[in-house]
Amino acid sequence: MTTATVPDHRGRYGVFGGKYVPETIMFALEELEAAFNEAINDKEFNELFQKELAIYSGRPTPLTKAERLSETNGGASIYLKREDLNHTGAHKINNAIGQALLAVRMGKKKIIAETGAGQHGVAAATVAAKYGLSCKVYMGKEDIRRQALNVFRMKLLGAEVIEVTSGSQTLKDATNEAIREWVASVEDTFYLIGSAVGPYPYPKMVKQFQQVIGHETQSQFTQEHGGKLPDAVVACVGGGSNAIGMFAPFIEKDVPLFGVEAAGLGVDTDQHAATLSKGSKGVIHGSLTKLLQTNEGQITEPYSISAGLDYPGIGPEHAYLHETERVKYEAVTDKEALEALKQLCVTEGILCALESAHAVAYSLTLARSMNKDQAVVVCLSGRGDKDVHTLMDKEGGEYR
Amino acid sequence: MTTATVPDHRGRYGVFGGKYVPETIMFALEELEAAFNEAINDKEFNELFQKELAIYSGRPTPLTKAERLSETNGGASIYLKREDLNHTGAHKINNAIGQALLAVRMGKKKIIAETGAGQHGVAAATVAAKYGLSCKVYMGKEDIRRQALNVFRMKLLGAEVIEVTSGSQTLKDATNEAIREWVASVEDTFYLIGSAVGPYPYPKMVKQFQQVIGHETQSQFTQEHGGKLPDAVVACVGGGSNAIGMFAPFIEKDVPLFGVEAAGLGVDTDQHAATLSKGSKGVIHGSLTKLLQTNEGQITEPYSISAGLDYPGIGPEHAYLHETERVKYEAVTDKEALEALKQLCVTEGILCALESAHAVAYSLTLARSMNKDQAVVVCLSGRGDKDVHTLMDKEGGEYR
Amino acid sequence: MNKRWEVFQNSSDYRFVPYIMAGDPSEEATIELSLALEECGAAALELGVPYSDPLADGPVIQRAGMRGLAQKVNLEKTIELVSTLRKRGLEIPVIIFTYYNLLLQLGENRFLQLAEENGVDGILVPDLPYEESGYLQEMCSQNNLALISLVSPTTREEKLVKISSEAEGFLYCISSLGVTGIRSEFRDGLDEFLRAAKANSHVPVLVGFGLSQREQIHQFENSSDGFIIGSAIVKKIEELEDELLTNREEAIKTFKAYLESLLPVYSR
Amino acid sequence: MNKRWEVFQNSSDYRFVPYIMAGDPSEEATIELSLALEECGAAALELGVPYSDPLADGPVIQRAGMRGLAQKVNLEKTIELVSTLRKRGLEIPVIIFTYYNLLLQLGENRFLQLAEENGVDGILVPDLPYEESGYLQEMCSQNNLALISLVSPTTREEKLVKISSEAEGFLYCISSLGVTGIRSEFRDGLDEFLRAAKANSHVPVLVGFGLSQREQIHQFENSSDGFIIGSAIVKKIEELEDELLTNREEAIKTFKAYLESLLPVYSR
Ligand SMILES: Cc1ncc(COP(=O)(O)O)c(C=O)c1O
Ligand SMILES: Cc1ncc(COP(=O)(O)O)c(C=O)c1O
Repeated sequence: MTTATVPDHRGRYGVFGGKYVPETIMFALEELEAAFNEAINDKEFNELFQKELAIYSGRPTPLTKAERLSETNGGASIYLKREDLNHTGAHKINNAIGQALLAVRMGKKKIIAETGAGQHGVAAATVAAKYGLSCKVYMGKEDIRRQALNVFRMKLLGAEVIEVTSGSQTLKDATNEAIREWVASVEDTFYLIGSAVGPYPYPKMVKQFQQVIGHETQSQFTQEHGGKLPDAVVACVGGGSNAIGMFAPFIEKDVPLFGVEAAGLGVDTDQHAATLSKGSKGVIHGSLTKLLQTNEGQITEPYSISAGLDYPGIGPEHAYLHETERVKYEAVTDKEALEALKQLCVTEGILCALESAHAVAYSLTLARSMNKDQAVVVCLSGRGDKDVHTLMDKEGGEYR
Repeated sequence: MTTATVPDHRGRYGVFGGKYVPETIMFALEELEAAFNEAINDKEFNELFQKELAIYSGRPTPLTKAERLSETNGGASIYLKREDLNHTGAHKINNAIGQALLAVRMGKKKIIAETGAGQHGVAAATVAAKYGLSCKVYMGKEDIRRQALNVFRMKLLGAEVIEVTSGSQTLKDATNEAIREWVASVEDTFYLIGSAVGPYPYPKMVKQFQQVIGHETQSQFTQEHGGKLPDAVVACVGGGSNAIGMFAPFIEKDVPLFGVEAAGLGVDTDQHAATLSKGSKGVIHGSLTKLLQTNEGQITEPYSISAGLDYPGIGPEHAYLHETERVKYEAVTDKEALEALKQLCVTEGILCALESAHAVAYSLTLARSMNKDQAVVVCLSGRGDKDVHTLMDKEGGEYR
Repeated sequence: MNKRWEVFQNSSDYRFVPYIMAGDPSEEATIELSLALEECGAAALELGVPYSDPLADGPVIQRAGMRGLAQKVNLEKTIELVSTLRKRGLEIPVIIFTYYNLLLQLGENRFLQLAEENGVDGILVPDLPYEESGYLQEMCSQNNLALISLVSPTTREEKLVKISSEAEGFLYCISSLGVTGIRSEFRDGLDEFLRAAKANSHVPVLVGFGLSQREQIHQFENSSDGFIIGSAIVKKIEELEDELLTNREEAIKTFKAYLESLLPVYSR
Repeated sequence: MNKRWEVFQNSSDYRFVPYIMAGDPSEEATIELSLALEECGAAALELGVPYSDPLADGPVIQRAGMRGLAQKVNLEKTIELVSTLRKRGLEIPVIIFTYYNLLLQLGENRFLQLAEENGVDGILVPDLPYEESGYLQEMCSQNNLALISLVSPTTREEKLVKISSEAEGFLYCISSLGVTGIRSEFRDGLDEFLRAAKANSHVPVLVGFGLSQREQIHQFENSSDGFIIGSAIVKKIEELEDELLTNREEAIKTFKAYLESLLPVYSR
């Protein structure tokens, strides 16, 4: 297929990617790239990473056949890759462990991170505690208000949570602010980005640390199916880290891949986060990609019920996979995601993250269009405990 | 050692245990005992149970060496058995899966369960959803108020949560009420008890389904240490299920075992849940054991910051292990548990359940009294996400 | 067997055995209510002991227990109340209905001693099934106290035969699954179960749990030797709570009128 | 190279280059402020374009951007503003300071065309580092527009030499790590870095980021050819916001007085 040669030496996925950052941090990206390349070619580093994933985060995560969900829904069998069972409750920790180990290897003592809903912030604070690093997490004032529990968790873990009052006071502004801080403290600070976004080498690095999802899935699935690959693989796409990690081993293979964006109130409204479906080419947070913006180039505030998909950009490799049509990107509304979340609850006893529910929702549609002897694998990127408040607000009286 | 012969054929652990229940449900206990004995001697059932633990709950859970915690604290190395990484966030699911599979095997279509903080309620609702059973969870009115999030989770999972307004409206009353309901619907209903308590065969059954904790620990530890066993094993004790599961393979071996009860505000106040340290022999929920009561035999309301340890009784096998002095039972206060929880957070990036924090707290004391080349294993029975509200309330302004 | 049990067992009446809670709503009320019940035809009396965790009881008796607890009535006081009842002329057998934990804390020996001293005739422990009752059974036999056995429609045949044939005082047949309380329907196959119990029992076979109306009582009169009414009576006492505390004479009159409306003529 | 750049580069003054935000607090104010800056000795002008996500800017310029956005000023309007400035007599080079995304959306070709039509002399894209600037660099060269390059104390030696020697218009030396803003201290080793830049540059070497006081400016006068002041001036404009909208003449007077207090005598 088409992706064997991306990213190129300039960090480009086709036209996408690159390093659109102030000159001040260019040296840090180079330093990072060098350290990263060295690390992933070092057997010891890889073994350490794998060991930490196993004994700290509990990997491998299982691949659970959703028997009752599949039956209820009809069509293909649905398998769930259980990233929700990771330590801290989502795939985010894979990447956080990888980057933190790299930071330690580079001799950095401080990490900074951005967070929206707080999931990556918690993951970053977690690895900072574990590896004895100081940690500052940038978070929009508005998100701090909405996610008080995660803010408290980060503080418990010893992180400093820095309120961002610029712009729309949400994730994109927190990211801007984290980059600003990085520019100011670049000499001794490691910026731990939480998704497959940002300037090169971040998208590549995050993919590297998340591809364990796909590799485990492949070996678990083929083992159960006598070497056969799944008939479709589905993942939700915020910045794109769980999806790219899940897709990684399948991109070069003949497996249909589906990325699911948040359609919010509908892609035809202005309340959505469907970056690929509705966005256009542009630069955000150091990378040329697709994003939601006005036609003048002002970045617009996305909307989704799920805080982790509520990002106006997307990782550059996804923009590339979209353009080359290797991956199909679909959009799922709040309502469809909520329905899927509830159906998964009552048929499988699994309360998934609202982000993941988008992938589940699309997998139901997909499975219905497929045969009984086929199989769809969905990346269940996280657990839904963090979303119970949101669900309670949504459901209002119904559940109370 | 001393326990090879317990329980006897009447379900006795020394004098403890037995079946102190209304005649109406005696036949159900017999039916259950027969089905249980048949099941655990059936290879297929055991394989199914092991498979579900693996592919649904994500077992084996890792044994994480707490390097920075051990270093900070001094003395022996501390290892954490990561039950917090189970599906739904605690060891409770092991037992819930086991009992639900048994219910299915017995052809029961309905399960009932009691819950305090809601952890077992969520586990029961989870397995009910997964195996297509209806589920009623009995919960004290007071606990429903305190644990609104878990109540909502149970409802999302399709369970009916029944408010118990009798007595002190907490766990013990919810248990009374569940038993009453069981008496009324005994012919088609399976009572899924959440801890190693209740009439025989429950204590034995819960131990059977929880002993995976200890067996995994033993094999993980010995593998890492060339066959050597740990120098001490520590677990918190509410009803006693995680502890008995953890202790199971070590009871017959020369390994010091420590059960940790909740001392609440102090064992010398009247605000604690230190059943073994301060209780006396009596019958509660169908079993002769130790419990907190007035000298006339009225059961008293226990207190602990951790809802899962806040139970006036304890499993009969623990009463026996206490009496025979095979296990040492210690009590840890709210304050000590909170301190340990925070220390674990900042040194290891792990937010554990308040229940588990009691075990961690005692393991710190223990480790300090031991040598650097020794090792203490602690059962980290659950994760602390559920406790963030409690912690926020406790810490007040400090973290906000 | 003592004299009071002899009278009870030799009676040819369809026996009425009421249950009330000691101390509900006061000790004095309990005395008057007990005497009223005897007057209205009670063949024996079950006297409940207030308990924090009455897991065999429904809401009505749970509330009665709370009221008894508020009066600080415990097992010892309940037993002593029997002595007062005797002094006040009560002649029917009195059975102490207590959860096992209360008995354990008082101590079985002490209980037996107190029971003897105070004129108690039997004991019923709802959470002490046949399997666990061996020791207490023996102690009771030695002390001439009837340990009342219960059988339920879910009791296995073989066990039913055993319990029935060993029963003392009377055999308590649980007429419906569930806890104590008022019910409007009973299980099918109940008659059969009662007949099997009767066939094996040397003592009167009484049916209980959920009876609240005269028609329900009639239902069992061919298959049993009597009936037990708890919740319905306790509920009436609850209704009369205030009056029982302030104007007891009037309250007792109302109570008796209620009993007359409830009970079949032959058992008065 | 155009005439305006020639004058700029041939000047022997220690060059003062101010940064202001287009449309802050109004387009008319921007014009008057620009003219005032020229009058007070500005050797060139950086005109910022309001942007939703200015990740190289500190809070002061972020707020200015919000004000500009509120005025619906965009890249195209900013360029057109230069034409007005020219008509009103502004003679110094004007550099459009824009984030890359705005340029991308307008289109590089369209930008170049508009720049030419409206008398723009240069462009500075803070998030387009040397490595990504090849195409734009070439287009600018072909269109006689200076793409202003930045170097930072963290720029590698080799790259510093390359950028310095290729620089057009002027070379922007970042005097401190971090985003734009007002600072009270600068890094050690800054002089050395500036001297290395100067040694390789064919165009004036200016120092910027964080300057806000006359003493700070003096600090660099031996090692550079001029200085850039942004946040300090923008902050003054923020203070004068209301007056600039209601009593512009007075506001401009105050602004000039501020500039005189700020600037060294030789650059006025
Ligand atoms: C559970 C979960 N899934 C998915 C996402 C989306 O991120 P990404 O697209 O990088 O996987 C998030 C982000 O917070 C998340 O928390
Ligand atoms: C996390 C956790 N640990 C421990 C306990 C105590 O129960 P047990 O003693 O049965 O393990 C509970 C009970 O809810 C719990 O949730």
